[in-house]
Amino acid sequence: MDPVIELEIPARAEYVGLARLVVSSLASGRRALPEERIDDLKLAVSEACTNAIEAHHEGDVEERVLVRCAEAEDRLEVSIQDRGKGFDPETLPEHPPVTDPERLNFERGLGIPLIRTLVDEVTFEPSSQGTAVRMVMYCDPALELDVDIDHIDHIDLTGLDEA
Amino acid sequence: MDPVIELEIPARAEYVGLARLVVSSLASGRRALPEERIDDLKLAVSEACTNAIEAHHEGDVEERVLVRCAEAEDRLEVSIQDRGKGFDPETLPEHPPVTDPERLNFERGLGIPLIRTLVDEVTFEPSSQGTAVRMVMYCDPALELDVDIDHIDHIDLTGLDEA
Amino acid sequence: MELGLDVEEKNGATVLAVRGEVDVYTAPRLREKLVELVSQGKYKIVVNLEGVDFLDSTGLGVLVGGLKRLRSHDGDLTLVCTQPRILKVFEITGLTKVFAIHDTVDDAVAG
Amino acid sequence: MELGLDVEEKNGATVLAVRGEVDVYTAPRLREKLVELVSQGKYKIVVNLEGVDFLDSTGLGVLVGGLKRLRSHDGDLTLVCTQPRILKVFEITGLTKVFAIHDTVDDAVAG
Ligand SMILES: Nc1ncnc2c1ncn2[C@@H]1O[C@H](COP(=O)(O)OP(=O)(O)O)[C@@H](O)[C@H]1O
Ligand SMILES: Nc1ncnc2c1ncn2[C@@H]1O[C@H](COP(=O)(O)OP(=O)(O)O)[C@@H](O)[C@H]1O
Repeated sequence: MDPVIELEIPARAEYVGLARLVVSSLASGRRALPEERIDDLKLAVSEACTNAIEAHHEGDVEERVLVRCAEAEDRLEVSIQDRGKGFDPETLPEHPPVTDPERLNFERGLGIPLIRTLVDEVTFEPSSQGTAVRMVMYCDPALELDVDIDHIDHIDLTGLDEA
Repeated sequence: MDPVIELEIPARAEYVGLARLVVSSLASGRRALPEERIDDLKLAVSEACTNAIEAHHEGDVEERVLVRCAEAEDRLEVSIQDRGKGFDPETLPEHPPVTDPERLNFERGLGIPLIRTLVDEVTFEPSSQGTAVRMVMYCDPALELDVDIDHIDHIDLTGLDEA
Repeated sequence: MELGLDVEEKNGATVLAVRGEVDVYTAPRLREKLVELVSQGKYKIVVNLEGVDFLDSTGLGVLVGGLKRLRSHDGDLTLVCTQPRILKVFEITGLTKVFAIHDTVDDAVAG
Repeated sequence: MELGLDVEEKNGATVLAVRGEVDVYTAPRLREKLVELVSQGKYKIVVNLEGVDFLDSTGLGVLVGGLKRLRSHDGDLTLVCTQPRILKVFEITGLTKVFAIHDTVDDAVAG
Protein backbone atom coordinates (compact mmCIF):
# COMPACT_ATOMS: atom_id res chain seq x y z
CA MET A 1 0.00 0.00 0.00
CA ASP A 2 1.19 3.51 -0.71
CA PRO A 3 1.64 5.85 2.23
CA VAL A 4 -1.53 7.84 2.79
CA ILE A 5 -1.68 11.13 4.65
CA GLU A 6 -5.04 12.55 5.66
CA LEU A 7 -5.91 16.03 6.81
CA GLU A 8 -9.42 16.72 8.01
CA ILE A 9 -10.38 20.34 8.49
CA PRO A 10 -13.52 22.21 9.43
CA ALA A 11 -15.27 23.57 6.32
CA ARG A 12 -14.04 27.10 6.99
CA ALA A 13 -12.07 29.49 4.83
CA GLU A 14 -9.29 29.89 7.39
CA TYR A 15 -8.14 26.29 6.93
CA VAL A 16 -7.59 26.32 3.16
CA GLY A 17 -4.07 27.61 3.73
CA LEU A 18 -3.33 24.60 5.92
CA ALA A 19 -4.47 22.21 3.19
CA ARG A 20 -2.13 23.97 0.74
CA LEU A 21 0.70 23.77 3.25
CA VAL A 22 0.31 20.04 3.86
CA VAL A 23 0.09 19.18 0.18
CA SER A 24 2.98 21.38 -0.85
CA SER A 25 5.11 20.08 1.98
CA LEU A 26 4.46 16.49 0.90
CA ALA A 27 5.06 17.41 -2.72
CA SER A 28 8.40 19.03 -1.94
CA GLY A 29 9.44 16.04 0.14
CA ARG A 30 9.14 14.05 -3.09
CA ARG A 31 12.03 15.49 -4.99
CA ALA A 32 10.55 14.12 -8.19
CA LEU A 33 8.12 17.03 -8.50
CA PRO A 34 9.75 20.24 -9.71
CA GLU A 35 8.92 23.46 -7.89
CA GLU A 36 6.75 24.80 -10.67
CA ARG A 37 4.53 21.72 -10.58
CA ILE A 38 4.27 21.97 -6.81
CA ASP A 39 2.93 25.49 -7.29
CA ASP A 40 0.41 24.14 -9.80
CA LEU A 41 -0.77 21.48 -7.37
CA LYS A 42 -0.96 23.99 -4.53
CA LEU A 43 -3.21 26.22 -6.62
CA ALA A 44 -5.42 23.30 -7.67
CA VAL A 45 -5.76 22.21 -4.04
CA SER A 46 -6.69 25.74 -3.05
CA GLU A 47 -9.41 25.85 -5.72
CA ALA A 48 -10.84 22.45 -4.80
CA CYS A 49 -10.81 23.21 -1.06
CA THR A 50 -12.46 26.58 -1.64
CA ASN A 51 -15.26 24.88 -3.56
CA ALA A 52 -15.55 22.15 -0.92
CA ILE A 53 -15.89 24.73 1.82
CA GLU A 54 -18.40 26.79 -0.11
CA ALA A 55 -20.46 23.63 -0.67
CA HIS A 56 -21.11 23.50 3.08
CA HIS A 57 -23.17 25.61 5.37
CA GLU A 58 -21.32 28.67 6.51
CA GLY A 59 -19.26 28.56 9.61
CA ASP A 60 -20.53 25.30 11.07
CA VAL A 61 -17.35 23.74 12.43
CA GLU A 62 -18.87 20.29 12.41
CA GLU A 63 -18.93 20.28 8.63
CA ARG A 64 -15.68 18.67 7.55
CA VAL A 65 -13.49 18.57 4.47
CA LEU A 66 -11.09 15.67 4.01
CA VAL A 67 -7.83 16.11 2.13
CA ARG A 68 -6.32 12.74 1.34
CA CYS A 69 -2.84 12.37 -0.19
CA ALA A 70 -1.40 9.12 -1.47
CA GLU A 71 2.29 9.05 -2.32
CA ALA A 72 2.96 6.43 -4.97
CA GLU A 73 6.34 5.87 -6.62
CA ASP A 74 5.41 7.64 -9.82
CA ARG A 75 2.69 10.04 -8.72
CA LEU A 76 1.08 12.05 -5.99
CA GLU A 77 -2.69 11.74 -5.67
CA VAL A 78 -4.71 14.29 -3.76
CA SER A 79 -8.41 13.97 -3.19
CA ILE A 80 -10.62 16.62 -1.63
CA GLN A 81 -13.89 15.34 -0.25
CA ASP A 82 -16.80 17.36 1.02
CA ARG A 83 -20.26 16.48 2.26
CA GLY A 84 -21.99 19.22 0.32
CA LYS A 85 -24.86 18.82 -2.11
CA GLY A 86 -22.78 17.77 -5.10
CA PHE A 87 -22.92 19.32 -8.60
CA ASP A 88 -22.56 18.42 -12.23
CA PRO A 89 -19.14 19.54 -13.46
CA GLU A 90 -20.20 19.04 -17.09
CA THR A 91 -22.96 21.62 -17.07
CA LEU A 92 -21.10 24.62 -15.70
CA PRO A 93 -21.74 27.89 -17.56
CA GLU A 94 -19.20 28.82 -20.22
CA HIS A 95 -17.35 32.10 -19.93
CA PRO A 96 -17.41 34.65 -22.72
CA PRO A 97 -14.00 35.01 -24.39
CA VAL A 98 -11.58 37.20 -22.44
CA THR A 99 -11.64 39.84 -25.15
CA ASP A 100 -15.39 40.31 -24.70
CA PRO A 101 -16.18 43.28 -22.41
CA GLU A 102 -18.84 41.01 -20.90
CA ARG A 103 -15.98 38.97 -19.47
CA LEU A 104 -15.74 41.42 -16.62
CA ASN A 105 -19.10 40.24 -15.37
CA PHE A 106 -17.60 36.87 -14.56
CA GLU A 107 -15.70 37.23 -11.36
CA ARG A 108 -16.22 33.63 -10.52
CA GLY A 109 -16.19 30.28 -12.24
CA LEU A 110 -12.43 30.18 -12.76
CA GLY A 111 -11.71 27.47 -10.21
CA ILE A 112 -12.64 24.34 -12.09
CA PRO A 113 -11.05 25.44 -15.39
CA LEU A 114 -7.87 26.18 -13.41
CA ILE A 115 -7.87 22.75 -11.78
CA ARG A 116 -8.32 21.07 -15.18
CA THR A 117 -5.36 22.98 -16.58
CA LEU A 118 -3.02 22.59 -13.63
CA VAL A 119 -3.06 18.91 -12.71
CA ASP A 120 -2.20 15.91 -14.84
CA GLU A 121 -5.51 14.17 -14.17
CA VAL A 122 -8.69 15.19 -12.42
CA THR A 123 -12.00 13.46 -11.82
CA PHE A 124 -15.02 14.97 -10.14
CA GLU A 125 -17.11 12.45 -8.28
CA PRO A 126 -20.28 14.16 -7.12
CA SER A 127 -22.91 12.18 -5.23
CA SER A 128 -25.77 12.88 -2.88
CA GLN A 129 -23.23 12.44 -0.05
CA GLY A 130 -20.97 15.18 -1.36
CA THR A 131 -18.20 15.60 -3.88
CA ALA A 132 -14.76 14.05 -4.21
CA VAL A 133 -12.26 15.79 -6.48
CA ARG A 134 -9.37 13.47 -7.28
CA MET A 135 -6.24 15.04 -8.70
CA VAL A 136 -3.09 13.29 -9.87
CA MET A 137 0.36 14.72 -10.51
CA TYR A 138 2.92 12.48 -12.19
CA CYS A 139 6.48 12.68 -10.97
CA ASP A 140 9.62 12.90 -13.00
CA PRO A 141 11.77 9.96 -11.84
CA ALA A 142 14.86 11.70 -13.25
CA LEU A 143 14.57 14.13 -10.34
CA GLU A 144 14.45 11.41 -7.69
CA LEU A 145 16.83 11.70 -4.77
CA ASP A 146 19.97 9.64 -5.08
CA VAL A 147 20.00 8.64 -1.47
CA ASP A 148 17.00 6.66 -0.36
CA ILE A 149 16.77 6.96 3.36
CA ASP A 150 13.05 6.27 3.51
CA HIS A 151 13.72 2.87 4.94
CA ILE A 152 15.62 4.06 7.98
CA ASP A 153 12.70 4.09 10.34
CA HIS A 154 14.35 2.88 13.46
CA ILE A 155 17.53 4.55 14.50
CA ASP A 156 19.99 3.00 16.84
CA LEU A 157 21.50 5.90 18.66
CA THR A 158 23.93 3.80 20.61
CA GLY A 159 25.71 2.65 17.48
CA LEU A 160 28.33 5.40 17.57
CA ASP A 161 30.29 3.15 19.86
CA GLU A 162 30.85 0.63 17.15
CA ALA A 163 32.41 3.20 14.85
CA MET B 1 -17.86 22.74 19.45
CA ASP B 2 -14.31 23.94 19.01
CA PRO B 3 -12.78 23.60 15.57
CA VAL B 4 -10.88 20.34 15.31
CA ILE B 5 -8.14 19.62 12.79
CA GLU B 6 -6.90 16.09 12.31
CA LEU B 7 -3.79 14.86 10.58
CA GLU B 8 -3.31 11.15 10.14
CA ILE B 9 0.14 9.98 9.04
CA PRO B 10 1.81 6.65 8.49
CA ALA B 11 3.93 5.67 11.51
CA ARG B 12 7.16 6.59 9.74
CA ALA B 13 9.94 8.96 10.69
CA GLU B 14 9.62 10.99 7.51
CA TYR B 15 6.20 12.35 8.54
CA VAL B 16 7.14 13.80 11.93
CA GLY B 17 8.14 17.04 10.22
CA LEU B 18 4.66 17.30 8.70
CA ALA B 19 3.06 16.95 12.14
CA ARG B 20 5.29 19.76 13.42
CA LEU B 21 4.41 21.90 10.43
CA VAL B 22 0.64 21.48 10.86
CA VAL B 23 0.70 22.18 14.58
CA SER B 24 3.01 25.17 14.31
CA SER B 25 0.99 26.59 11.44
CA LEU B 26 -2.21 26.33 13.49
CA ALA B 27 -0.46 27.77 16.52
CA SER B 28 0.84 30.77 14.58
CA GLY B 29 -2.61 31.38 13.10
CA ARG B 30 -3.73 31.93 16.70
CA ARG B 31 -1.96 35.18 17.44
CA ALA B 32 -2.46 34.53 21.14
CA LEU B 33 0.51 32.17 21.30
CA PRO B 34 3.87 33.94 21.26
CA GLU B 35 6.56 32.59 18.97
CA GLU B 36 8.61 31.09 21.79
CA ARG B 37 5.67 29.03 22.99
CA ILE B 38 5.01 27.86 19.45
CA ASP B 39 8.58 26.56 19.37
CA ASP B 40 7.95 24.78 22.66
CA LEU B 41 4.82 23.13 21.31
CA LYS B 42 6.56 22.17 18.10
CA LEU B 43 9.30 20.43 20.05
CA ALA B 44 6.79 18.63 22.29
CA VAL B 45 4.85 17.45 19.23
CA SER B 46 8.06 16.20 17.67
CA GLU B 47 8.91 14.21 20.80
CA ALA B 48 5.43 12.73 21.12
CA CYS B 49 5.25 11.81 17.43
CA THR B 50 8.71 10.25 17.54
CA ASN B 51 7.61 8.06 20.46
CA ALA B 52 4.32 7.21 18.71
CA ILE B 53 6.17 6.14 15.60
CA GLU B 54 8.72 4.11 17.53
CA ALA B 55 5.86 2.35 19.32
CA HIS B 56 4.81 0.83 15.99
CA HIS B 57 6.38 -1.83 13.87
CA GLU B 58 9.02 -0.44 11.64
CA GLY B 59 8.09 0.82 8.25
CA ASP B 60 4.61 -0.66 7.97
CA VAL B 61 2.68 2.13 6.27
CA GLU B 62 -0.62 0.79 7.47
CA GLU B 63 0.28 1.66 11.04
CA ARG B 64 -1.08 5.13 11.66
CA VAL B 65 -0.51 8.00 14.02
CA LEU B 66 -3.28 10.53 14.57
CA VAL B 67 -2.51 14.14 15.43
CA ARG B 68 -5.63 15.91 16.62
CA CYS B 69 -5.71 19.65 17.31
CA ALA B 70 -8.60 21.46 18.95
CA GLU B 71 -8.59 25.23 18.88
CA ALA B 72 -10.50 26.62 21.85
CA GLU B 73 -10.72 30.30 22.72
CA ASP B 74 -8.19 30.14 25.50
CA ARG B 75 -6.05 27.17 24.55
CA LEU B 76 -4.73 24.87 21.88
CA GLU B 77 -4.98 21.15 22.58
CA VAL B 78 -2.91 18.66 20.64
CA SER B 79 -3.26 14.94 21.09
CA ILE B 80 -1.00 12.34 19.52
CA GLN B 81 -2.48 8.87 19.33
CA ASP B 82 -0.74 5.68 18.34
CA ARG B 83 -1.79 2.06 18.25
CA GLY B 84 1.38 0.75 19.83
CA LYS B 85 1.68 -1.41 22.89
CA GLY B 86 1.33 1.36 25.46
CA PHE B 87 3.69 2.02 28.39
CA ASP B 88 3.70 3.30 31.94
CA PRO B 89 4.97 6.88 31.99
CA GLU B 90 5.40 6.75 35.80
CA THR B 91 7.99 3.99 35.79
CA LEU B 92 10.51 5.34 33.32
CA PRO B 93 14.15 5.07 34.42
CA GLU B 94 15.63 8.14 36.08
CA HIS B 95 18.70 9.77 34.57
CA PRO B 96 21.85 10.31 36.58
CA PRO B 97 22.49 14.03 37.21
CA VAL B 98 24.05 15.81 34.25
CA THR B 99 27.28 16.36 36.18
CA ASP B 100 27.75 12.60 36.55
CA PRO B 101 30.09 11.17 33.86
CA GLU B 102 27.60 8.30 33.66
CA ARG B 103 25.17 10.78 32.14
CA LEU B 104 26.85 10.24 28.78
CA ASN B 105 25.50 6.72 28.72
CA PHE B 106 21.98 8.09 28.44
CA GLU B 107 21.51 9.13 24.89
CA ARG B 108 17.82 8.52 25.10
CA GLY B 109 14.99 9.09 27.50
CA LEU B 110 14.92 12.87 27.10
CA GLY B 111 11.64 13.02 25.18
CA ILE B 112 9.08 12.68 27.96
CA PRO B 113 10.92 15.00 30.39
CA LEU B 114 11.07 17.56 27.57
CA ILE B 115 7.34 17.28 26.88
CA ARG B 116 6.55 17.72 30.60
CA THR B 117 8.66 20.87 30.71
CA LEU B 118 7.49 22.43 27.48
CA VAL B 119 3.70 22.29 27.53
CA ASP B 120 1.28 23.74 30.06
CA GLU B 121 -0.46 20.42 30.65
CA VAL B 122 0.18 16.88 29.52
CA THR B 123 -1.54 13.59 30.18
CA PHE B 124 -0.40 10.21 28.97
CA GLU B 125 -3.24 7.80 28.37
CA PRO B 126 -1.76 4.40 27.62
CA SER B 127 -4.05 1.45 26.98
CA SER B 128 -3.85 -1.91 25.30
CA GLN B 129 -5.06 -0.14 22.14
CA GLY B 130 -2.13 2.27 22.16
CA THR B 131 -1.21 5.57 23.74
CA ALA B 132 -2.73 9.04 23.58
CA VAL B 133 -0.58 11.96 24.67
CA ARG B 134 -2.73 15.03 25.29
CA MET B 135 -0.94 18.34 25.49
CA VAL B 136 -2.45 21.75 26.24
CA MET B 137 -1.02 25.19 25.65
CA TYR B 138 -2.86 28.16 27.15
CA CYS B 139 -3.06 31.30 25.10
CA ASP B 140 -2.45 34.83 26.19
CA PRO B 141 -5.63 36.71 25.28
CA ALA B 142 -3.73 40.00 25.39
CA LEU B 143 -2.06 38.93 22.18
CA GLU B 144 -5.35 38.23 20.38
CA LEU B 145 -5.83 39.77 16.97
CA ASP B 146 -7.81 43.01 16.96
CA VAL B 147 -9.69 42.16 13.83
CA ASP B 148 -11.76 39.05 14.03
CA ILE B 149 -12.37 37.90 10.51
CA ASP B 150 -12.97 34.30 11.45
CA HIS B 151 -16.63 34.70 10.78
CA ILE B 152 -16.28 35.78 7.20
CA ASP B 153 -16.77 32.40 5.66
CA HIS B 154 -18.75 33.29 2.65
CA ILE B 155 -17.47 36.06 0.50
CA ASP B 156 -19.64 37.89 -1.93
CA LEU B 157 -17.30 38.78 -4.72
CA THR B 158 -19.88 40.74 -6.63
CA GLY B 159 -20.26 43.28 -3.85
CA LEU B 160 -17.73 45.71 -5.28
CA ASP B 161 -20.55 47.11 -7.39
CA GLU B 162 -22.37 48.37 -4.36
CA ALA B 163 -19.38 50.38 -3.16
CA MET C 1 -2.44 34.01 7.93
CA GLU C 2 -1.93 37.68 7.44
CA LEU C 3 -2.56 39.82 4.42
CA GLY C 4 -0.52 43.01 4.25
CA LEU C 5 -2.25 45.97 2.59
CA ASP C 6 -0.31 49.23 2.30
CA VAL C 7 -1.65 52.27 0.49
CA GLU C 8 0.51 55.02 -0.95
CA GLU C 9 -0.25 57.93 -3.26
CA LYS C 10 2.13 58.30 -6.18
CA ASN C 11 1.88 60.87 -8.97
CA GLY C 12 -1.89 60.87 -9.00
CA ALA C 13 -2.29 57.13 -8.67
CA THR C 14 -3.11 55.10 -5.58
CA VAL C 15 -0.70 52.23 -5.09
CA LEU C 16 -2.01 49.31 -3.04
CA ALA C 17 0.83 46.95 -2.08
CA VAL C 18 -0.41 43.48 -1.17
CA ARG C 19 1.69 41.06 0.85
CA GLY C 20 1.01 37.44 1.75
CA GLU C 21 -1.45 34.88 0.44
CA VAL C 22 -4.64 35.92 -1.33
CA ASP C 23 -7.26 33.19 -1.04
CA VAL C 24 -10.85 32.65 0.11
CA TYR C 25 -9.83 33.56 3.66
CA THR C 26 -7.93 36.75 2.98
CA ALA C 27 -9.56 37.99 -0.25
CA PRO C 28 -12.43 39.68 1.66
CA ARG C 29 -9.88 42.05 3.20
CA LEU C 30 -8.48 42.94 -0.23
CA ARG C 31 -11.99 43.49 -1.51
CA GLU C 32 -12.88 45.72 1.45
CA LYS C 33 -9.77 47.79 0.90
CA LEU C 34 -10.61 48.28 -2.78
CA VAL C 35 -14.20 49.20 -1.90
CA GLU C 36 -12.86 51.73 0.60
CA LEU C 37 -10.47 53.29 -1.90
CA VAL C 38 -13.16 53.59 -4.55
CA SER C 39 -15.54 55.15 -2.05
CA GLN C 40 -12.80 57.71 -1.30
CA GLY C 41 -12.79 58.66 -4.97
CA LYS C 42 -9.56 56.88 -5.87
CA TYR C 43 -10.20 55.86 -9.45
CA LYS C 44 -6.66 55.14 -10.57
CA ILE C 45 -5.46 52.19 -8.59
CA VAL C 46 -2.25 50.23 -9.03
CA VAL C 47 -2.26 46.90 -7.20
CA ASN C 48 1.30 45.85 -6.50
CA LEU C 49 1.44 42.05 -6.33
CA GLU C 50 5.22 41.76 -5.90
CA GLY C 51 4.84 40.80 -2.24
CA VAL C 52 2.18 38.17 -2.91
CA ASP C 53 3.24 34.57 -2.27
CA PHE C 54 0.06 32.95 -3.44
CA LEU C 55 -3.03 33.99 -5.39
CA ASP C 56 -5.94 31.83 -6.42
CA SER C 57 -9.18 32.40 -8.34
CA THR C 58 -10.82 34.04 -5.35
CA GLY C 59 -8.14 36.72 -5.52
CA LEU C 60 -8.53 37.00 -9.28
CA GLY C 61 -12.27 37.49 -8.77
CA VAL C 62 -11.66 40.39 -6.40
CA LEU C 63 -9.28 42.04 -8.88
CA VAL C 64 -11.74 41.56 -11.77
CA GLY C 65 -14.48 43.05 -9.58
CA GLY C 66 -12.26 46.00 -8.77
CA LEU C 67 -11.38 46.60 -12.40
CA LYS C 68 -15.03 46.51 -13.41
CA ARG C 69 -15.99 48.95 -10.69
CA LEU C 70 -13.20 51.37 -11.61
CA ARG C 71 -13.98 51.23 -15.31
CA SER C 72 -17.54 52.25 -14.51
CA HIS C 73 -16.02 55.40 -13.03
CA ASP C 74 -13.77 55.85 -16.06
CA GLY C 75 -10.93 54.81 -13.82
CA ASP C 76 -8.53 51.90 -14.06
CA LEU C 77 -6.98 49.16 -12.02
CA THR C 78 -3.57 48.04 -13.20
CA LEU C 79 -1.18 45.51 -11.75
CA VAL C 80 2.51 45.24 -10.93
CA CYS C 81 3.73 41.66 -11.16
CA THR C 82 6.94 40.00 -12.29
CA GLN C 83 6.79 36.75 -10.32
CA PRO C 84 6.37 33.86 -12.76
CA ARG C 85 4.22 31.82 -10.37
CA ILE C 86 1.72 34.66 -9.98
CA LEU C 87 1.82 35.72 -13.64
CA LYS C 88 1.00 32.16 -14.57
CA VAL C 89 -2.41 32.38 -12.88
CA PHE C 90 -3.28 35.40 -15.02
CA GLU C 91 -1.98 33.70 -18.13
CA ILE C 92 -3.89 30.45 -17.72
CA THR C 93 -7.14 32.29 -17.09
CA GLY C 94 -6.60 34.66 -20.01
CA LEU C 95 -6.67 37.64 -17.65
CA THR C 96 -3.40 38.98 -19.04
CA LYS C 97 -5.65 40.28 -21.82
CA VAL C 98 -7.93 42.00 -19.34
CA PHE C 99 -5.39 43.61 -17.01
CA ALA C 100 -2.47 45.87 -17.84
CA ILE C 101 0.39 44.16 -15.99
CA HIS C 102 3.57 46.18 -15.40
CA ASP C 103 7.06 45.29 -14.22
CA THR C 104 7.46 48.19 -11.82
CA VAL C 105 5.26 50.53 -9.82
CA ASP C 106 6.74 53.49 -11.71
CA ASP C 107 5.74 51.98 -15.05
CA ALA C 108 2.26 51.26 -13.73
CA VAL C 109 1.80 54.78 -12.37
CA ALA C 110 3.03 56.30 -15.65
CA GLY C 111 1.08 53.90 -17.85
CA MET D 1 13.32 17.36 4.31
CA GLU D 2 16.97 17.90 3.76
CA LEU D 3 19.80 17.93 6.23
CA GLY D 4 22.86 19.84 5.11
CA LEU D 5 26.18 18.48 6.36
CA ASP D 6 29.36 20.31 5.38
CA VAL D 7 32.79 19.36 6.65
CA GLU D 8 35.74 21.72 6.81
CA GLU D 9 39.16 21.45 8.46
CA LYS D 10 40.16 24.46 10.52
CA ASN D 11 43.35 24.80 12.57
CA GLY D 12 43.47 21.16 13.54
CA ALA D 13 39.76 20.83 14.22
CA THR D 14 37.06 19.33 12.01
CA VAL D 15 34.08 21.64 11.66
CA LEU D 16 30.79 19.98 10.77
CA ALA D 17 28.20 22.56 9.76
CA VAL D 18 24.65 21.25 10.05
CA ARG D 19 21.74 22.88 8.22
CA GLY D 20 18.02 22.11 8.43
CA GLU D 21 15.93 20.12 10.88
CA VAL D 22 17.47 17.44 13.07
CA ASP D 23 14.81 14.94 14.10
CA VAL D 24 14.11 11.20 14.05
CA TYR D 25 14.10 11.28 10.24
CA THR D 26 17.31 13.18 9.63
CA ALA D 27 19.34 12.34 12.77
CA PRO D 28 20.61 9.05 11.28
CA ARG D 29 22.46 11.06 8.63
CA LEU D 30 24.11 13.22 11.27
CA ARG D 31 25.06 10.10 13.20
CA GLU D 32 26.52 8.44 10.11
CA LYS D 33 28.57 11.53 9.35
CA LEU D 34 29.99 11.61 12.89
CA VAL D 35 30.77 7.89 12.71
CA GLU D 36 32.56 8.49 9.41
CA LEU D 37 34.63 11.37 10.80
CA VAL D 38 35.64 9.39 13.87
CA SER D 39 36.62 6.42 11.74
CA GLN D 40 38.83 8.81 9.73
CA GLY D 41 40.65 9.68 12.94
CA LYS D 42 39.05 13.09 13.44
CA TYR D 43 38.95 13.37 17.20
CA LYS D 44 38.44 17.09 17.58
CA ILE D 45 35.04 17.89 16.12
CA VAL D 46 33.15 21.17 16.23
CA VAL D 47 29.47 20.82 15.33
CA ASN D 48 28.18 24.14 14.06
CA LEU D 49 24.45 24.36 14.79
CA GLU D 50 23.96 27.92 13.55
CA GLY D 51 22.15 26.69 10.42
CA VAL D 52 19.82 24.36 12.33
CA ASP D 53 16.15 25.35 12.35
CA PHE D 54 14.96 22.61 14.63
CA LEU D 55 16.54 20.06 16.96
CA ASP D 56 14.78 17.57 19.19
CA SER D 57 15.89 14.87 21.62
CA THR D 58 16.81 12.51 18.81
CA GLY D 59 19.37 15.05 17.66
CA LEU D 60 20.57 15.57 21.23
CA GLY D 61 21.04 11.82 21.54
CA VAL D 62 23.24 11.74 18.46
CA LEU D 63 25.37 14.59 19.80
CA VAL D 64 25.71 12.94 23.22
CA GLY D 65 26.69 9.69 21.50
CA GLY D 66 29.29 11.54 19.46
CA LEU D 67 30.74 13.26 22.52
CA LYS D 68 30.99 9.97 24.37
CA ARG D 69 32.74 8.32 21.47
CA LEU D 70 35.21 11.16 21.05
CA ARG D 71 36.02 11.31 24.76
CA SER D 72 36.91 7.62 24.65
CA HIS D 73 39.55 8.63 22.07
CA ASP D 74 40.68 11.54 24.27
CA GLY D 75 39.03 13.79 21.75
CA ASP D 76 36.21 16.26 22.09
CA LEU D 77 32.98 17.35 20.46
CA THR D 78 32.08 20.97 21.00
CA LEU D 79 29.21 23.03 19.67
CA VAL D 80 28.63 26.40 18.07
CA CYS D 81 25.19 27.77 18.86
CA THR D 82 23.76 31.22 19.54
CA GLN D 83 20.13 30.68 18.52
CA PRO D 84 17.93 30.96 21.62
CA ARG D 85 15.44 28.36 20.39
CA ILE D 86 18.16 25.75 19.96
CA LEU D 87 20.09 26.71 23.10
CA LYS D 88 16.88 26.26 25.04
CA VAL D 89 16.79 22.53 24.23
CA PHE D 90 20.27 22.11 25.72
CA GLU D 91 19.34 24.17 28.75
CA ILE D 92 16.13 22.32 29.61
CA THR D 93 17.87 18.97 29.36
CA GLY D 94 20.88 20.13 31.39
CA LEU D 95 23.18 19.41 28.47
CA THR D 96 24.73 22.86 28.65
CA LYS D 97 26.72 21.30 31.50
CA VAL D 98 27.85 18.44 29.29
CA PHE D 99 28.78 20.30 26.10
CA ALA D 100 31.07 23.24 25.61
CA ILE D 101 28.89 25.62 23.59
CA HIS D 102 30.61 28.49 21.77
CA ASP D 103 29.35 31.62 20.03
CA THR D 104 31.56 31.32 16.97
CA VAL D 105 33.42 28.64 15.05
CA ASP D 106 36.70 30.43 15.76
CA ASP D 107 36.07 30.31 19.51
CA ALA D 108 35.17 26.65 19.30
CA VAL D 109 38.25 25.77 17.27
CA ALA D 110 40.48 27.70 19.66
CA GLY D 111 38.74 26.42 22.82
N1 LIG E 1 -17.36 20.62 -4.32
C1 LIG E 1 -18.43 21.22 -4.86
N2 LIG E 1 -19.67 21.01 -4.35
C2 LIG E 1 -20.76 21.61 -4.90
N3 LIG E 1 -20.69 22.46 -5.94
C3 LIG E 1 -19.48 22.72 -6.49
C4 LIG E 1 -18.29 22.12 -5.99
N4 LIG E 1 -17.25 22.54 -6.73
C5 LIG E 1 -17.77 23.38 -7.66
N5 LIG E 1 -19.11 23.50 -7.52
C6 LIG E 1 -20.02 24.31 -8.35
O1 LIG E 1 -19.36 24.65 -9.54
C7 LIG E 1 -19.31 26.07 -9.71
C8 LIG E 1 -18.05 26.48 -10.43
O2 LIG E 1 -16.91 26.27 -9.59
P1 LIG E 1 -15.56 27.07 -9.89
O3 LIG E 1 -15.19 26.87 -11.31
O4 LIG E 1 -14.56 26.66 -8.89
O5 LIG E 1 -15.93 28.59 -9.71
P2 LIG E 1 -16.48 29.36 -8.44
O6 LIG E 1 -16.26 28.51 -7.23
O7 LIG E 1 -15.69 30.62 -8.43
O8 LIG E 1 -17.94 29.60 -8.72
C9 LIG E 1 -19.45 26.61 -8.30
O9 LIG E 1 -19.99 27.90 -8.29
C10 LIG E 1 -20.39 25.60 -7.65
O10 LIG E 1 -21.73 25.89 -7.97
N1 LIG F 1 3.74 6.34 22.72
C1 LIG F 1 4.50 5.41 23.35
N2 LIG F 1 4.20 4.09 23.24
C2 LIG F 1 4.95 3.15 23.86
N3 LIG F 1 6.02 3.44 24.62
C3 LIG F 1 6.37 4.73 24.77
C4 LIG F 1 5.63 5.79 24.15
N4 LIG F 1 6.21 6.96 24.50
C5 LIG F 1 7.26 6.66 25.28
N5 LIG F 1 7.37 5.32 25.46
C6 LIG F 1 8.38 4.62 26.26
O1 LIG F 1 8.98 5.54 27.13
C7 LIG F 1 10.39 5.59 26.92
C8 LIG F 1 10.93 6.97 27.17
O2 LIG F 1 10.51 7.87 26.18
P1 LIG F 1 11.29 9.21 25.94
O3 LIG F 1 11.44 9.93 27.22
O4 LIG F 1 10.61 9.97 24.84
O5 LIG F 1 12.74 8.78 25.47
P2 LIG F 1 13.20 7.90 24.23
O6 LIG F 1 12.06 7.86 23.24
O7 LIG F 1 14.40 8.64 23.72
O8 LIG F 1 13.54 6.56 24.80
C9 LIG F 1 10.59 5.09 25.50
O9 LIG F 1 11.85 4.53 25.30
C10 LIG F 1 9.47 4.06 25.38
O10 LIG F 1 9.86 2.82 25.93
